[in-house]
Amino acid sequence: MTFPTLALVILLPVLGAIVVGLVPKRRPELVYPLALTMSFLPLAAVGYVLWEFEVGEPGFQFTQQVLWYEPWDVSWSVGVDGISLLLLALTAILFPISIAASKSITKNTKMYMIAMLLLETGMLGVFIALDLILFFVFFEITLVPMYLIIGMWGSDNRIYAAVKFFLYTAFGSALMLSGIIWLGAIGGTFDFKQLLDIPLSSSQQTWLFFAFGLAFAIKVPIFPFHTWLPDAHTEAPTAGSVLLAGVLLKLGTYGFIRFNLTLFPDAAVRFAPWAAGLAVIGIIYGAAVAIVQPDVKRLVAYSSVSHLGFIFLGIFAMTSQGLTGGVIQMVNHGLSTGALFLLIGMIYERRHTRQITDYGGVARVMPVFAGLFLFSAFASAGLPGLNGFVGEFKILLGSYLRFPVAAVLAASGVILAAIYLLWAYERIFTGPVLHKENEKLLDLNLREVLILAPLVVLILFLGIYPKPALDRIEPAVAEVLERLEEATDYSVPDFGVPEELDLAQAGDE
Amino acid sequence: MIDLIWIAVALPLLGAATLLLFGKRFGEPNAGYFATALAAVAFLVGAIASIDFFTGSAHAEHVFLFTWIPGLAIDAEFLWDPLSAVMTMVVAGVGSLIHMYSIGYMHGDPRYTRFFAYMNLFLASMLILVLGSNFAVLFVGWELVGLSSYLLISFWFEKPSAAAAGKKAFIVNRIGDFGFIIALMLIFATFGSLGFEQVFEHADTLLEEGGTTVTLITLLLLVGAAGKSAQLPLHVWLPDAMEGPTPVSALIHAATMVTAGVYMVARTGVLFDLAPFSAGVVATVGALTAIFAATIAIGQRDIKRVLAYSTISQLGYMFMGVGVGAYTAGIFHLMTHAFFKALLFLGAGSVIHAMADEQNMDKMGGLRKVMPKTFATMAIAWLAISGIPPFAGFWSKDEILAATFNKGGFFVVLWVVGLITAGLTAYYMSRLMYLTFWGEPRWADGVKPHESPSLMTTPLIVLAVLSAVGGLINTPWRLSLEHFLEPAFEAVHLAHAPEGATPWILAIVSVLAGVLGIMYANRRFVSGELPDETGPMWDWLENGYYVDDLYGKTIVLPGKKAAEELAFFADTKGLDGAVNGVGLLVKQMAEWVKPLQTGLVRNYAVGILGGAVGLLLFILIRGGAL
Amino acid sequence: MENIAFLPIGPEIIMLFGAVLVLMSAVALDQGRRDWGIIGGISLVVAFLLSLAQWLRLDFLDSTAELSFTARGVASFRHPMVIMDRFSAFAGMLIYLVAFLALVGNWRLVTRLGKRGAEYVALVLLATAGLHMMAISSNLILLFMGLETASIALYIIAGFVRVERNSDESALKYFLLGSFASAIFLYGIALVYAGTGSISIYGPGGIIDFFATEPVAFFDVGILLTGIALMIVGLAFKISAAPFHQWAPDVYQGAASGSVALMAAGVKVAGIAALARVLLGAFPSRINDWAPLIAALAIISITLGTIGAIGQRDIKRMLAYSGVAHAGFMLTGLVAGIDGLPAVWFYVATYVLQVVGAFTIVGLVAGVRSGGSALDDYKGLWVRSPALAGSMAVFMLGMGGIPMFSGLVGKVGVLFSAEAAGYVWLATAGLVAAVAGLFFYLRVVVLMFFEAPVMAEAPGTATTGPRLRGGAGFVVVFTAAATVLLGIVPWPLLNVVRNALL
Amino acid sequence: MSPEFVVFVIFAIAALAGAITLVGARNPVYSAMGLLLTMFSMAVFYVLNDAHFVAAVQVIIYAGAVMTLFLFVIMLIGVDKNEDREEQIPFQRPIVAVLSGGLVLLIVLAGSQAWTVGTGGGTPPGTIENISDQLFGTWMLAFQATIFLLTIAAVGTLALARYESKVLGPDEGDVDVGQSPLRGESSDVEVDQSPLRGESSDVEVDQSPLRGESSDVEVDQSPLRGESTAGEAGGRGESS
Amino acid sequence: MTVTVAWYMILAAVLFVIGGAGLLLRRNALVMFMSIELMLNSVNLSFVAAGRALGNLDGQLAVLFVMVVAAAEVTVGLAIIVMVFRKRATASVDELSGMRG
Repeated sequence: MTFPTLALVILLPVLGAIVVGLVPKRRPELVYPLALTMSFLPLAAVGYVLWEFEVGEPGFQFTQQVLWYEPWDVSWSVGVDGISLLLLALTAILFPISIAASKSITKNTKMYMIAMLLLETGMLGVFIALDLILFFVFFEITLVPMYLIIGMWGSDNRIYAAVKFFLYTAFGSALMLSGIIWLGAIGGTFDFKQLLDIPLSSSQQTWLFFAFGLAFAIKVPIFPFHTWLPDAHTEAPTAGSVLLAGVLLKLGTYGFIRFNLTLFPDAAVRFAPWAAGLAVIGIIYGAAVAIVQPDVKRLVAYSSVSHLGFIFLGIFAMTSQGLTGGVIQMVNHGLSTGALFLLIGMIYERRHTRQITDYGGVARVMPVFAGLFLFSAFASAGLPGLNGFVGEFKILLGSYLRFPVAAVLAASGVILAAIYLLWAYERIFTGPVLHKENEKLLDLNLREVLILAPLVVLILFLGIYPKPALDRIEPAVAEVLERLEEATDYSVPDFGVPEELDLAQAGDE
Repeated sequence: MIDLIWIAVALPLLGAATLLLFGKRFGEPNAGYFATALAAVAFLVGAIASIDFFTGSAHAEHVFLFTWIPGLAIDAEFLWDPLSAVMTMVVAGVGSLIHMYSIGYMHGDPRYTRFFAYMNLFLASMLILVLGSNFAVLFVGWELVGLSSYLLISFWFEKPSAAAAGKKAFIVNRIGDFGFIIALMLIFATFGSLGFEQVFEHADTLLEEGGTTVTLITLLLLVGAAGKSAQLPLHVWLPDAMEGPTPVSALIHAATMVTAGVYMVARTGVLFDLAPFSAGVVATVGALTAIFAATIAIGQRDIKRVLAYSTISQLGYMFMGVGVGAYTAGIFHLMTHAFFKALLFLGAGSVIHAMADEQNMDKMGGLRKVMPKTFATMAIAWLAISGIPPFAGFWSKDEILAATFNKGGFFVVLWVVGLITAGLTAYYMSRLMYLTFWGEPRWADGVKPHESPSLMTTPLIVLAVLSAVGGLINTPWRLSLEHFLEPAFEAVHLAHAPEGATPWILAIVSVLAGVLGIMYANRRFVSGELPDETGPMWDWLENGYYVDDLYGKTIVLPGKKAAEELAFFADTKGLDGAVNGVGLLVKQMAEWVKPLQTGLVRNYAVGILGGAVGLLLFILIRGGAL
Repeated sequence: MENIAFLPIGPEIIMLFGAVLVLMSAVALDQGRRDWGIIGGISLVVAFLLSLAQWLRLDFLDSTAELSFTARGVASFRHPMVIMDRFSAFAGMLIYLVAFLALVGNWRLVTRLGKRGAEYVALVLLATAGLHMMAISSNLILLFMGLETASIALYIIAGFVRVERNSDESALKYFLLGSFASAIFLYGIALVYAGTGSISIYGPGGIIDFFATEPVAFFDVGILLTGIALMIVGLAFKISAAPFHQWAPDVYQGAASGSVALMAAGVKVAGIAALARVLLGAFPSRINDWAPLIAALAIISITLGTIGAIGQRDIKRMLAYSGVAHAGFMLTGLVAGIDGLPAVWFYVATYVLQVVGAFTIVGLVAGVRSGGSALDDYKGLWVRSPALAGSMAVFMLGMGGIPMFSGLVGKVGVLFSAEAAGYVWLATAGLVAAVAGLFFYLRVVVLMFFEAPVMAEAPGTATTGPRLRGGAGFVVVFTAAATVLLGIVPWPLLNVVRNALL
Repeated sequence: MSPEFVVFVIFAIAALAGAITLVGARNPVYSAMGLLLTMFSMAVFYVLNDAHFVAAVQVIIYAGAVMTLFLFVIMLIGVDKNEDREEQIPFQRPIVAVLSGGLVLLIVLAGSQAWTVGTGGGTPPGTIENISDQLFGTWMLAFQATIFLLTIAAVGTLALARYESKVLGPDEGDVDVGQSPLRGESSDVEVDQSPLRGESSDVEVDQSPLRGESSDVEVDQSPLRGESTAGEAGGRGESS
Repeated sequence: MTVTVAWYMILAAVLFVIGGAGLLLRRNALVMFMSIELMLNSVNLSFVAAGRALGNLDGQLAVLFVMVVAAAEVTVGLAIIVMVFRKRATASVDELSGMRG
């Protein structure tokens, strides 16, 4: 047996949680640095995985399978491919940042940090699980720490938000669990790779597609299921918002790619137009609603709905470009929205209000803050040169090949994104300083800048040189598409170009 | 050398980053010198790299940097051909001058270094735009200049109007980009690539001439170009953009960025060639914009707004030029316009600077003697823009008009429009000059105008020289520019000026229009008295035909209202209400169930007995025992 | 004597002796001494060990065939009375474990009862013996006697703390309804006897024999089905499955908090064991008749239990309703027949541990003797007593079916069985209801963790809540640890229950 | 018209009459009498079915002992008077009528084809010999199991009905029940520990992880202690 | 006309249901309890009758044990009723509805 690297990856946060838990009560000042240190361990492990990952190899790497319970054929089955690799890395990076940004948590710090580290385990686990039950366990376990984080350290309306978040997403998961069990009962195994070979009838695929799809759709969230998100994002403490937007939402989109497209290809192809329709509605709706939000955190939350709509569109375009764009956009959204939430958290710590009208002219007193906010906002709005563009561009170009109308409508999202972000920026940062309280706001200190620095660097890096990331995604995406082609009458959309001119295909080589 | 053209981009980029991160270390004048030096070096790099084109010994070359987006076959790659060479030199050259000018102009600004960082960023972005070898890189530059424009317009963000103007510029630009992106999607879907070379090479095989696809692509590109170049109906942002510092207006909103649309149409000439309808639309839009903006410029009181509408109007000329296929003429006018409009703006800036930030021409007058250098240089630009030979504007404008006339048919109408516009242009520019420099001083109290320092006047002089003689590079007798650009337009059917006597007649007519305009202005303003310019018509003109209000009332307000309805009714009440409603329903069900638990033993016993009867009934019926 | 194997009934013998010893020592010892408590505890431990010995002994027998108290080699004995198989051994272990935990966890109840504590302990021992009898009986009448033994003892326990306001109401309700249900159950036995000619499940001439030798269509099935249905009614009452559940909230609320654990947990184990013994042991061939019935009961239980729990303000009532829902889940596993049994066992085992732990905490927070436990008492428990609140959260989340707690594994198990048996609708509906159920489990968590504690008049007292120590501490920690451990590594127990078949 | 038929009809009517009396009589004493009548009729039926021993037991135990007990309690608690018969629970009677009718109907329909799988005949009469053969053979274990019931009955009756002026044990301080159970309970915690600790060593061992918790709480409770140690440390620093 | 097992069974069923109805209709705990006794008696009749038809003694043995159970139940049940009466001076179950909802 090879060294269980991935098991180590998800056990390290648990170890961290234990270590933090052992901090004696009379030394509370140790909790923060210790938790921060501990959160670097999984990052190091994920770094090792990144380093050792064979680029260009299709299929899963670092696989490991240990049979757990023979009658159900449940096993500890893990592995990473290009899709999960990047999300793994995103998660591992966002956690130290989030923990570092949690300095202002003074109540029950220890429990908070433990919850954070356990949350990390769950989130990392989702991306490596190759057994459906295992996946479900990780998928669902993330709810508990997040629930605690929102409910205990959130702002005024936190209980409502926490309960809503928990119940809403758990509702989706319940249907998925039923679907998983049914699938396991049909296939006689819960192992993902074996289930790929189980033929499912059309109606079975439909039901299972919806059972899984609803869970993921709520998690993403897709348009009509999004209402938990603004509440949860808004009420959560900064780190909670960062992780919600950065990672948690990606569990849904990841699930769509990993399971809905591959396990139920027939249904996926059949319902793809509907999914694209919902995605487009989500893009425009989320952006339109974001424009008029009076609460800046809510605004960013709704912008997530819009952005996730892009990702969703890319996924269900089922083209190489769209799917790749979707995956890279998951990472991008995590970085840019994460940065935005961090920034909002930083000013919230100073002013304890998120209402846009309570600000105005902040750029004069906090120039560094304003600059970083604008940077993140533009990254979020898909400015070329920053990361958001790469994904959005790929998604649009890729989805146009399959759903031209949807892609055209989705492109209007770029206008709306500029409107809500710049308008918010205008109202918060520009003009004269309207409120006395804002006169004396301190600009970001070194710690805060350092927290944001890795995000800024990554935003720039992925915007300018996304090739390393894309090179890792593409073989995995190609495999998904191959499976779709095999299982259905789906085919790669015709470019209308002669074979020898098919440059996009040639460019993949 | 050509392989190193990326240095021209990298230097200002580096400058921007350095100034942003370590600007404070530089201090006030040094940051300006640093940035100016970088811009100048970029210009030098571009100039040296284009030497081979002058000798005609070089071909277009691709400079591959790195693979940017695999899967879309998009590389970070530059294309060095005569067109990009011209653009690079214009951009970097004018840019360097304006950088230099700004050293003085921005003196004492608290965010001095930041200004130069943004300027350098703009320069780099613009160079990326003109150097890109594919649509994606072009789009990168396209968006980045938008960003720089945004940053610079709202540079004095404490002024709410400045902040709003920046936002407006970016958003309106984004509306154009929307069209651009869709065009890119279409191009990618058609060609499987976004590279200029691949697209243009296969355009005639993959696209049918005048077909829907190519027409659609080009029209969408036009939307993008209209956004960037402030053409109808997306022109509204440019007048507001005057909220930015004047060097910004000169560089971005006169000389370079706004011409990106023209550049783009010229660059994609192959496609427009295949879509005559779109080309016609481009020309029409250009002509309409030209006359539309020119009429508005007549009624403006703010010196910079006059110039802004003038810019829009001149951009209309360029569109007309590229629309009729006179790409060289378009680029030529782009170039001369860059010289004289930058000069006009810088001169206006000098005036504003001298007048203690007064921009209203009603409060000026009589500056001729106080600011001789400014007056002299601006006068050259005035003549240039009015189309008086031999100044630069005459040559380029005339070429466009001639090419339009030569196209015949419907385009003759456009020529007439262009001609009228030429007259109007001469009139409103003269009006500007008379109001500012002639007559009695109408200065506000305490204003003591003075000539600007030499750091500011030097660029004026350089530009004045260029405005005066710049037109000579492409005269009917010596078509240097056209030949220079020829390799870039190999695949395009270039429109040419007519042969024989016609061009002479056309030139005379257009000069006449200019002279008429100047003469009428002379009659109206030479007395030094302000003519009465009130009344509804003037209101309409001064407010730009109330287009902003129209947009506000028909798009912005209803849009906002709709968004509010969506957010606070559909979302909160509808969707979220449904979700909460389910929760409430469950809770309500609990309340409904509660009374069943009466606490009475006999009721519970009923439950047991009832359950038993129910189960019995169920099992017996299912078991077939009944 | 050589024909008599004592091992199968060993636990009962121990229980009886234990009860008698407790009573006698209570008389003999001085007032105030409670050494008989040790006797009670040791008896339960020994009984547990004997059940374990049964399990281990079965490994050495030639077959898993019944090893019964009277049947081997004695021709004149027509039916075996009890049967020793892994099923009964596992049930025994579980029942004695639960009883032990329930007793130790609420030891304060015993001490507070003073001299009557001995009677209480004796009754607990006897009730436990009755519960175990339900699991080991091969004879339906003996099963009935076991059920009555347990029930009658529990009626008394429900009313044991007479001064409490509602305890008499609790006892009387339990008694009347329980007797009613027992009568129905007994009628079911009578009809099954009439329908199969046998009153014993195993052995020559037993019910299994009847189905094996006679063609099933030989007689009209009506009376047999009626019998089965009525027996189901009786046992469904015991495990408080809807619509036979209405006693549970009232009885739990009125009974002393310290005594509810046994009522809620022990009876569920025994009830499910008896139900499995009857349905899977005696009527496996009639599964198509009774499985839909069980499925219907399951879905009604899950729905009504969940909805009922949502509206509660008293945690004991809430747990009672949640117990109804959990009974529904156990029944869900049962519809799959013998294939579902391991899952049901796992579910039962993990659930009862959670429930014992939860009620122990209820005893700590509300007082072991009290006849009520308002949810508001849990406000800010996290601040007052982190360990207690943490453990309670474990139980709540475990019951709610959150991963990493044993409840989810149990749910997956029973639903897997049900879906494999074709009851996809049942599993899906159950899961949706389970989410609604999360609502009230979460509410406890919300109260404990997110709400500020209710300040008492004296400022100092608000910060000190009930502490986890002593027997209650042991029980809570043990059950919480089991809940978490079995949630993370459920495989050992799963492998055990795989063998705990009939 | 066999004799059995005649007897059956007569006693069936008697049994039903007794049952109806039980349910319908306003006075509990009459109800008890009705039940008594039914029980005697049952004994007759047992005889008709060759269950002689059972019949005897029925008369002796049921009709004799149990019913006496019932009557005794009726008298004891003084409910031997007519009751108000008005039904308070809405729809109770129609519901009961429907359910009862339905249940009878279902059982009768279910059994209409065959009530048993046996064919009758060859029954060993339920004499004492036959019964005892069975009782102490096959059924011996069940017989022994009755000891549980009887013990419970004895203990339970004692526990429930014993009259005490002070119900709770001597160490119980509080009898105020309703007011604040929480505070009352927690104050008892200290008192109750000792017996438990002696109870079993397992418990003692497992307590240890908890002890850490409780000591933590104590530390938390007194911030002063932390301060004082800090002060000491500071003092030491100064002195050195 | 011979009396078959069916007669007894039907009679038992009717008595059982009457007993059940009594439980549901009467609110005197004692009478309710007597109704339960009636139900148990009717079950006993079923056992005996079925036993005769089946030709074995198991039914009768069952009856014996049911009697023991019933006796124990009576003892405890009456004790509970007495306890309730002592506390509330009533035996009406309708008045015992303090816990509900």
